[in-house]
Amino acid sequence: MKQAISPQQAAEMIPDGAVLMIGGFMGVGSPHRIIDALVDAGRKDLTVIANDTGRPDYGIGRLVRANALRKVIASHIGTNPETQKGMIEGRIEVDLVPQGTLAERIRAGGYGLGGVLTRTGLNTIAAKSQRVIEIDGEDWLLASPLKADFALLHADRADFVGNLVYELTATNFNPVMATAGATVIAEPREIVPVGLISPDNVNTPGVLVNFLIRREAHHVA
Amino acid sequence: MKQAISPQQAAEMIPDGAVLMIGGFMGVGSPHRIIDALVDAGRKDLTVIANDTGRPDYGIGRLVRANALRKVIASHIGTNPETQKGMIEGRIEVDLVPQGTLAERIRAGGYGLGGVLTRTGLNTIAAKSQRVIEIDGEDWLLASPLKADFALLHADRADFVGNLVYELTATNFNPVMATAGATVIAEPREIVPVGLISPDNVNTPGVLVNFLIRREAHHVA
Amino acid sequence: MSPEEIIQRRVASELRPGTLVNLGIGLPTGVAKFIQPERGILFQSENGIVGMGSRPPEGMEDEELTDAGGAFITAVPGAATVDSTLSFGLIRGGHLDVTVLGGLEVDEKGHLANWVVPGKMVPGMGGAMDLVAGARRVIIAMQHTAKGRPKIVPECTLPLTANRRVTLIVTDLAVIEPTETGLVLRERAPGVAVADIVAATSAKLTVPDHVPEMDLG
Amino acid sequence: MSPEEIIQRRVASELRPGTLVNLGIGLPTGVAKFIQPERGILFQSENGIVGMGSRPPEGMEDEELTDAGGAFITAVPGAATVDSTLSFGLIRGGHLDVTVLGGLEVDEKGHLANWVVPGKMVPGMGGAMDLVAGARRVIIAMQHTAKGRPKIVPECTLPLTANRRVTLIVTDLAVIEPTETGLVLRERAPGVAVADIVAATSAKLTVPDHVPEMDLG
Repeated sequence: MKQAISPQQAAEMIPDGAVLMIGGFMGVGSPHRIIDALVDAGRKDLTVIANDTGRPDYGIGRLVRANALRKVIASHIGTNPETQKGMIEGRIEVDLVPQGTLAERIRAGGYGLGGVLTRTGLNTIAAKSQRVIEIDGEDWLLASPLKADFALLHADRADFVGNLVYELTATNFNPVMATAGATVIAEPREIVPVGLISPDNVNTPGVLVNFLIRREAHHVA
Repeated sequence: MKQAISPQQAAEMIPDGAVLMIGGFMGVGSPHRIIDALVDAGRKDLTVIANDTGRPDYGIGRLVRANALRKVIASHIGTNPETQKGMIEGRIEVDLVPQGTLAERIRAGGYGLGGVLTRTGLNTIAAKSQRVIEIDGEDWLLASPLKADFALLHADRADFVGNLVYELTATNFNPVMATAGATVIAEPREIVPVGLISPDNVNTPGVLVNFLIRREAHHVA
Repeated sequence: MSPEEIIQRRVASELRPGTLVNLGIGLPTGVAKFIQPERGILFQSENGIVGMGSRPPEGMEDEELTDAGGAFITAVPGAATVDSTLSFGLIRGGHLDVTVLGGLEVDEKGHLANWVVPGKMVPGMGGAMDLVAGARRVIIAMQHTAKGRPKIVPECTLPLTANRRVTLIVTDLAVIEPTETGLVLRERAPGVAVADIVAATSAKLTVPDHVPEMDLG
Repeated sequence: MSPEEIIQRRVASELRPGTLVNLGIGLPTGVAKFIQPERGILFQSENGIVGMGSRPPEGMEDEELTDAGGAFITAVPGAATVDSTLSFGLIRGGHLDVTVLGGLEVDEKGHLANWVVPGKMVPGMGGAMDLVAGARRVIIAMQHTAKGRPKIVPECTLPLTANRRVTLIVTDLAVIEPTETGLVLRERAPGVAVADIVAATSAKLTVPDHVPEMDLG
């Protein structure tokens, strides 16, 4: 059984300088309540691995505006001019990675693989400093695995074993990040008693999840 | 929309000598009707990529007994003495691959990756003839991607777009093989009209599937 | 007909029934308007859906159903949710029939630059590099010129998106096919003369004897 | 108490509450009998389930719910279906807390051989190589000898399953811990003398001053 904790308790676990994976695609499927708690706690020097940095003041953009980030590994920052500004001013180090390669690098970290061999980015400036491996006469880029101290996820539904179910395009990077964080914290829309989710409907088995964020109190029986 | 064909029509598509991926784990989640049709059609010299070769006369074991196989790439043949016998007598070439590496090699084939970098099997006889790549001072085995002419799958449910839903431990290798066959033929227990499967419940999107096996006729309206 | 509509209609006619297509943000997205549902084309949005439908009626949006640009979408019957790894597995594994992308430059080798203007605009490549490297066919849908300057150039000055030759370039003036021996002018927009196309193109163009007008349906 | 039960009970007491455990086919499978449900241990079967339960009552089997040996199982509340890639992602990515496997030989380096007897028995490694290479803790559960011959040997004569040192060896006679400096005798089975263990072991054993009896619960 997993502890259901508050977003504030989650933020307290996460120290300045931590490496975070944060699920979501332009804020869709991001753990917004944990993000807010990190901002409120005044966290600094975080490294964030995510698809993008949301929009100004939305999703991961809230961490950008709060000056909480030292480094970003993402596929796209174009929807958040504040990240671009931080990069140009040298406040935020930005490492841009093709989206599919980013997903595979996270998976390699979570699945115990030594790296990703991909054609994406080959012979482009995005491949600079990356090793090229020749296999049967063909060149492949070797991209390194990514891991994080914490993976912060959104989910549609969870049970108290920690099983997670995602919905529609809010799924995106959440399931793969669940495999690659040393500590995995999920923020589901609702948490149901154990046994209510069919084994076939579980997207992320609870063994990968360490903590659930309890939902906001609406109803006390 | 996908054609629903008979197992016989599927077998007719598959020539002698073809490379097949066949889903299932000791016959659980294997496309038994397609297998029977291949046996009935007298196919020869097939290469089968699968977790195992079932039991004698069950699952892929039926193809073994029918002398339909020239080569097997599998993680385990211990439950089928006839495969072992064929190997010892030199009738069947057997390539044994660790189960997790087998799954990843199929995925690499289906996902357009150049290979799999794994520690499994390192410094064992299973690694002989495999290249070792050193990354940051650590050794990794490089295992090559696997692809097939046909992937033959079992599914619990399909719709006529070809979307597949699997059930419980009959899932196993079926979803990953769906990505790695040039032609993908699925044998679902039932086919439902389009729109009846929620997008979130689809395990294999229909774009990966070329043909569905129509169910046996029980009821004509 | 607007330049955008010319491009979108012509691209739409390239798409074959029953295929899987990914439309880039912006001009390419508008191609969907010109596709009849009965053609059974499925649109992928790389953030996680196969079978993307058009914008929902007001008040019927779902905040967990959006496209790669963050806009609200619907799901067609038979749609499937995919996570980021499978979404890019479809793209990188050769399962995506066509990607339609905008371009900043395309050159005589058919190489595309569309993701960065160093020192000016560094949005990141998003899924563009995977799409160009992985899709079976890559169609570039763009204005023929930008502020009067040719975008089809001898050699890209901007960083490449991939070292792969794209399949087709569709502009408001022309359809151009990159081949092993260079760029071939295949069609011209209605009322546009071959000389105008050549003048608006700084790359070398092979011009066949007959260059038909686009069929815009 | 049978030799098997001694081994299974002792292994059971190694498993910590709330962990994910994979039990190999055969003797290791029987460990589950000695685990109280309230300890919240989840069993994985690598063919595709986390949260495997015991054999169903007769007539309540499901042909699509089996373990890696093909036997019918149930799913505990909170179980999850996983496909082969995720199942081995759990194993290879360090998410599996413990694997319990049988052994043919274990040597002074703690190396395990358990998948092949060349020329005699070539069943294939199945998931064994992944389990030994990937699990956080590898516990070998086996008879101390086979037909009177020691299975804990100076150096494996059979092909290795992995080049990794296993965590613990539990037999019907002893608990032995492979360490950087060799095999250390940690416990002895009830009523078994240290000298008997040493005699039944061809590998060098470090024997501490005090070797307690196993606590079999």
